[in-house]
Amino acid sequence: MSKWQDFRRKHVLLMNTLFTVAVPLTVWLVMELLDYSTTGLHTMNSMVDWTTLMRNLVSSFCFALGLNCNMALGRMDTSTGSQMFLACILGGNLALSLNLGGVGVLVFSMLLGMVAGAFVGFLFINLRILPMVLGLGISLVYECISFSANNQQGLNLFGKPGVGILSNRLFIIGITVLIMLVMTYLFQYSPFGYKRRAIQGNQKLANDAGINIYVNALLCYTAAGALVAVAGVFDTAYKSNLVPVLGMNSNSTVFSNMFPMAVGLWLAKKSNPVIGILAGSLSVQFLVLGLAKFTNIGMSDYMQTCIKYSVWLVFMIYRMNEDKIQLIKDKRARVALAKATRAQRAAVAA
Amino acid sequence: MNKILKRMAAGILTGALCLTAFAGCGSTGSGSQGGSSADGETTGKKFVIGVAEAQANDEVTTRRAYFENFIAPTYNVEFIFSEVLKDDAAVKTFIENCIDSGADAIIDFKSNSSQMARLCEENGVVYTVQGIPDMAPDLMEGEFPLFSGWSGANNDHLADLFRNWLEENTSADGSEGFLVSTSLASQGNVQHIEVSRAILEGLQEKYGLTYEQPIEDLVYVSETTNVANDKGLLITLYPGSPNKDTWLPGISSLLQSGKYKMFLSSGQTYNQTATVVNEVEAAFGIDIKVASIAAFSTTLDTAFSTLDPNGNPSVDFVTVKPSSVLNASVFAATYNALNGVIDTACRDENGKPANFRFNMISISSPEELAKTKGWDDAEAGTWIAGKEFVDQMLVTTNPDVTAASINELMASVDVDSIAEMMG
Amino acid sequence: MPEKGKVLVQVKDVCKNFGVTIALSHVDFVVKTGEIRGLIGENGSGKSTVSSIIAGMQPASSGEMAYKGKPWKPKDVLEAQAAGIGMIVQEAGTIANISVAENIFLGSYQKFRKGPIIDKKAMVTEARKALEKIGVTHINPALPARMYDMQERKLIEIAKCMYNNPELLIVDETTTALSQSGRDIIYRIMHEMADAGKAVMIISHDLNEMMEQCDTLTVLRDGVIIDNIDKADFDPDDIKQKMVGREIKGNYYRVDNDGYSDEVVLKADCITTMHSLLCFDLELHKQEILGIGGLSDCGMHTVGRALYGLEMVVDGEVRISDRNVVVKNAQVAFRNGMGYVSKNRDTESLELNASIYNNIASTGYDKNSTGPFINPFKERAYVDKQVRALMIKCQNAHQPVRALSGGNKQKVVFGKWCADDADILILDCPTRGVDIGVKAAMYQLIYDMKKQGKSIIMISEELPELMGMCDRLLIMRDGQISGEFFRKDGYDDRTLIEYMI
Amino acid sequence: MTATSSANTSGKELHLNWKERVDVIRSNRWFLMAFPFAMLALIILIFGGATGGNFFRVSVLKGILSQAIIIGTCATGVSFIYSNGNLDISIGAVLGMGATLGVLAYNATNITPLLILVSVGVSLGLMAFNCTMSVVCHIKTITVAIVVTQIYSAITTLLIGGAGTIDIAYETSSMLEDGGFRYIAFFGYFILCLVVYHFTRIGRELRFLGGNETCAQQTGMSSGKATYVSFLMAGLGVGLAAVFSVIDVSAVSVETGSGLGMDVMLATVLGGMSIFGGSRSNAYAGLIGALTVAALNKGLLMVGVPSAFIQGIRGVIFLALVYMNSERRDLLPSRMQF
Repeated sequence: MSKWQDFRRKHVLLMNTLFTVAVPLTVWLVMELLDYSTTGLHTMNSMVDWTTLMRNLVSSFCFALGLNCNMALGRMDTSTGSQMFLACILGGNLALSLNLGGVGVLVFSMLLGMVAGAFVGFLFINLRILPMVLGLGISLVYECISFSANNQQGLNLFGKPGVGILSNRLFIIGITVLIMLVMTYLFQYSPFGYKRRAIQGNQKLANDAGINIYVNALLCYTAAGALVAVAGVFDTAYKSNLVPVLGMNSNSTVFSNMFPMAVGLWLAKKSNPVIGILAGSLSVQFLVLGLAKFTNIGMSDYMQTCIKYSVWLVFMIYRMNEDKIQLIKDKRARVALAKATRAQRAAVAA
Repeated sequence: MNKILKRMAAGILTGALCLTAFAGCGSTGSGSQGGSSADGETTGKKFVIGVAEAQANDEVTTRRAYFENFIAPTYNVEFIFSEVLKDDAAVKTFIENCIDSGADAIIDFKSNSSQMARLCEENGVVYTVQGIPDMAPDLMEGEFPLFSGWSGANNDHLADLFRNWLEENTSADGSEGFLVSTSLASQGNVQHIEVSRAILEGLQEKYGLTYEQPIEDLVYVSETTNVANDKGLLITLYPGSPNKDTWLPGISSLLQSGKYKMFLSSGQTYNQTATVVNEVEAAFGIDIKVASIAAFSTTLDTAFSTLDPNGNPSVDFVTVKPSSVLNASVFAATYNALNGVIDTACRDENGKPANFRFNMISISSPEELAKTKGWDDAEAGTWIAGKEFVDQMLVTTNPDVTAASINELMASVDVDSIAEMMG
Repeated sequence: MPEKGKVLVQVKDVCKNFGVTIALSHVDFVVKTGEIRGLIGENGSGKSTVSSIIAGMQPASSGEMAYKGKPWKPKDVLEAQAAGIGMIVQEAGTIANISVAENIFLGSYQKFRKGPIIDKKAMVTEARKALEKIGVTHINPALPARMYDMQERKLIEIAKCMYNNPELLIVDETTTALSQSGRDIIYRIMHEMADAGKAVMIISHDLNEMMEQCDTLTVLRDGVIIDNIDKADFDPDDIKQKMVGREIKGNYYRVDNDGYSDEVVLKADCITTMHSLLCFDLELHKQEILGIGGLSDCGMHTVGRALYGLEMVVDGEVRISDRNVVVKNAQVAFRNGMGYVSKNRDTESLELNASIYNNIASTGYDKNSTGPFINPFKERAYVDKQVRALMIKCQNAHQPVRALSGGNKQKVVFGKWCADDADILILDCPTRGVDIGVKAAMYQLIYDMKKQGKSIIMISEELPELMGMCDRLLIMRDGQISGEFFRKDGYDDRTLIEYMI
Repeated sequence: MTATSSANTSGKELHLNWKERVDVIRSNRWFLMAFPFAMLALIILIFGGATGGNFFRVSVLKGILSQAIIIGTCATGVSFIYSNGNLDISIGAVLGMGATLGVLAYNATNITPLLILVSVGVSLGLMAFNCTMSVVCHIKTITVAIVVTQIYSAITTLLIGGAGTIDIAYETSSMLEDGGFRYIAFFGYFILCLVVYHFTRIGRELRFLGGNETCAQQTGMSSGKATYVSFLMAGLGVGLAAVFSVIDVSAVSVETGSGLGMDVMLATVLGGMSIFGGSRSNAYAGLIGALTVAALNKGLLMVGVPSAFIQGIRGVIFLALVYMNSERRDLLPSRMQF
């Protein structure tokens, strides 16, 4: 036991890496066992699954990361989903009309995402309405705009020249790595990241120390907009088209991507938020793909939804109570000590 | 100081947003009204018709263009379009609001219910529905003098289209495996129910199958189901909402079993599934034939012009709704009822509310698609159901019109007749 | 040779108002090199406001300032820091989730920029130097600040402030959070600076401390400078009078020696908490003011919380004797006639956004009910009585509490418990951050409660008030009672301090 | 204070500039209470003018009330939850499931009270489950809501199965409707909420807990108990709303209640309630907000605004009203939600 603890102390990095890798690996293993035993299929059945996994991974990774930009600072931006729609539909179609291909779609969507995000940020720092409430209003407006744009057709990527690259595995890996590098830099090593962390701790102190919290918030929103736009493009590449929604339905994208974010932030305690969220997204994607295999034995997508969200619930129960176990242990030790002291005193008194 | 400036900027900005929004709607609103009064050829009361929409897709966009740009000015009526109505309660709210705005009739693309008919009845408003009578027995049996009937696709014909195509494109023994996406049929989506049923009937006729369960029950299944049949053919029903993030992985997972070479969809999903189908084809080296519902659009053009890894178009067969014909028929039913001939023009021979059926068009090759160029083109304003066609359906221009004559007219619509009409 | 006595900062006719409230009204004063100037005054007198204006935290509404002979109008803290004005603030000034080094260089990360990234190593090295400069070596600047306690974090702030070699150091009520060793560090730094021909401004409520450490005292009252006093003329009674605006007698504590009854009302029987306390015993008698004193981390605050059921008692029990109930949580305590005033007034004792009315009414929902419903008339009388009795300064009872001054806030806290008419009151630092005038009123109130037959536990870090008020005084050290003293025997502060450390 | 008046104050300090005057007015407690009412009245006036008086017709105003009932009932209930700083957006799914089981129970037995009892009972049960997750398992209510929304609506879909809707006999729904059940139940519930909220111990406690939980606990209030009460009060409202929605269209469908959580949040905020509760909360904000939304929807349609724009305009008006009615913070507002 002590040897093991000693080893753990010595190889912190190794242990942290193992922890980070272990979670998605465990999810995969569990799904693989379940899938193979019930349907005879593997979770990763063919190259198609790998492509799907990677595309969905980069999509959910970017979206969760985008959410985290603001969420970590106590700003739950309910409009990120509508920013995604706006950015992809306006930017993507602009790129397509200029015949810029997949890369163009990606770049233009990102740019539009930054504009969309920055506008929300601008309103936020000026109106100072609670982010969640602001998000509600913004999503109404953004949804309306993205719906009316492009003749209500949304963004259609299937069969468009040059968009095949968005399904190219190497390209996807490249983009994922690039985003990881950029975001790690932004979050962890850049002046922006340092300031952001300070604001995350205490915005008043940060403000008093001369950090411009307003510019920082604006940048956070801008980065979030860019990230969800990337997420939207890859999602569209998978689903072929992005159909505009109304009635605050874009919120559901936000909510469903909170799962990878929650897992990611939990994993992040042993690494950093970027790697954590990647591992978190990977875990969730394994779960979704694994569940999809049950379609073969007649499980409806409602059932799959049920299971996916139940897993989320169980995870949250664990996450919010993991420290309780230690607490109970400590408490037991303390009670024992108290009993001993009491006995000792009684002995002395006697 | 700086703060005040920022605050002012914020205020101005919000104001500007507000103004833009209002200006936007103002111009569009007045534009359509101005157009209608200028072009109105008939005198008398200008009817106001509320249109309750369930979705916001290109069919709805086309319909709005058809009604607003063509019907409204030509026949001196005015339309109020709904937002996307989530459920029946929303439809009810919309109808009430229309009545308060002075609407004379409601065309309902969302619900198909006696409740709405009753509401319209109480307020003296004509009620027209897109859908099938079987779904609403109350409406059929009840006393609704102002209910002008149902319009929708002719399912027998649709089944024929599928059957014919299946006849030609499937093997004799049916060994290729059929994956049928019933989409939202399990949640009551009328179109998805109709098409799913047509597909199952088509397969039944082609192979002379006996299903162990009645087709009526099968289309409503809410989980992936292998249809048990006497010939042991692999027919799998896959229900679910394409908007759910578990839907597409499910399709992908099924296709990856390699057992399906025929993918038939009751919804407009050929576009959404294209990437998945392509990737499975490439990875497994098989050719999956795709049949789906579609509407005239650039998406459809792309689908037929994009080749899959086997050199075929990425979609093999689509049935297209000549949407202006549907729109013309709901309008005609409503308009005739408003003009007081509901008993002749909107009732069948038994005196029951009429059931107007139009025929879908099938397209199975880029060549056939090319023929349909310019049909129901909202931008060009070239409609299949043009003035001449609609005139034949209205009592004001054709006093002898009956439900039967309208149905006859619509039954005559096929690719060739349209081509002739469109010149 | 450093030059002393030169004017370093001049404040001329400075006004500051927050909306309708006037915080500073035409303030003039100078800070000279080589001096330690104390700012003293009641809460809300404008001490912190004027110093934060000098340090660039907020702009003045009108008036001028000069620094080193040039006009001084800092736009933010960074500018002030760069120009050599550093300030250690009253509230916690470190951010828990970032490293000590980042805290020290908060807002000035730019200087560690190496290309596009921030050089963490260089920052940590510099931070270590900064800490060493003030003689602190046990803090690792690479670790997150949350690993350190209040006192160590205050030292981090001092290091941060001193790193820039300020010409003027402003210490705003920092010493209350520090133990003696921490105070010694800060006093040393202050005197070193003064000796080196720089200047120090210190703000504190502790009159003794101020008189000991400062060369000059500036007394403020209601945003107006009342007087500047040189060390030679320091006279505590005179200063107090100037602060409050009326005469305060040398002794505002109780003078009687009435005893208390033998009846035990509250008994802690061998209680153990997760931290601090192990098999702790305590008995509170009827009509007794029981004082608990000690260093801030001796466990006395935990005792207060544990007695009221706020701290989990893992072994042993707290029992209210006459009702024979075991206090398991705060609800039980409240329902059985106990009351608790926390030392963290703003975060624990008040709902800042709610009105005075709602805060006071919060203890009386049951008492003011008729059947299941709250009777608005009864409730109104309940609140009005306290607002009047305590002379809470407010426009009306519906004013949010957050707009009140510290003393008035504390009056509201007392008001809600007076109204509640609790039999047992636990007061944790009841006069912390309260000016002398209100303090006197609080003491009177506590004494009145005793006379009404209530039992009071008074926990405080200030020995004089404990000695002045308590019938019995317990001194704690390391979670244990290290000494017990009685009013009737007389207290001797030297002995008390011996038992504390 | 004597010192203040004795200090020589210049004219500038005695007279406030316009911005400060606005702030004084805005910080008046009556302003905050009156603002949502004033805005509702203003909206009705504007639309009345724009429609040439048509908007003032009794039938129109009655229609607004009738359309606001479902959201209004839910919002009134949910304001209890918001009051002590919790958020729940799962009420749409709860309503759907309550209505479904109610209809199933009714159709199986043909006993009308059973429809109401089961709907309300199921809603109470589900809300209690949400609450347990948050009180016992310490998960933030918003997270619980996001998760259970999906689970509940998936279960509802599976329960309904078949054609996606289940009808109930029109006679039953019209009997309830004509018997005035809707209005009686709604106003009964609304008054109950007002009384509980403003005139009982638990209502006061809720608001106090929302403002400062630590302080409230030290004043003998139990956060867990209050949270349960708030969720159960909301559950009661949602259950009634479920019945309303069933008798509204004589059916329950898989779409019943979808997106309601967000609509309710929108209405509550529009009614002048702080989403994070505390001292500014009240029980009538939900109803006022729901009426405002209903009036806006009807008015925009009657004025002839194209449907595609209605949503965007609603968003802009929403933001503008919330901006005017909220206190401006010195720094950026934030709150840990996850």
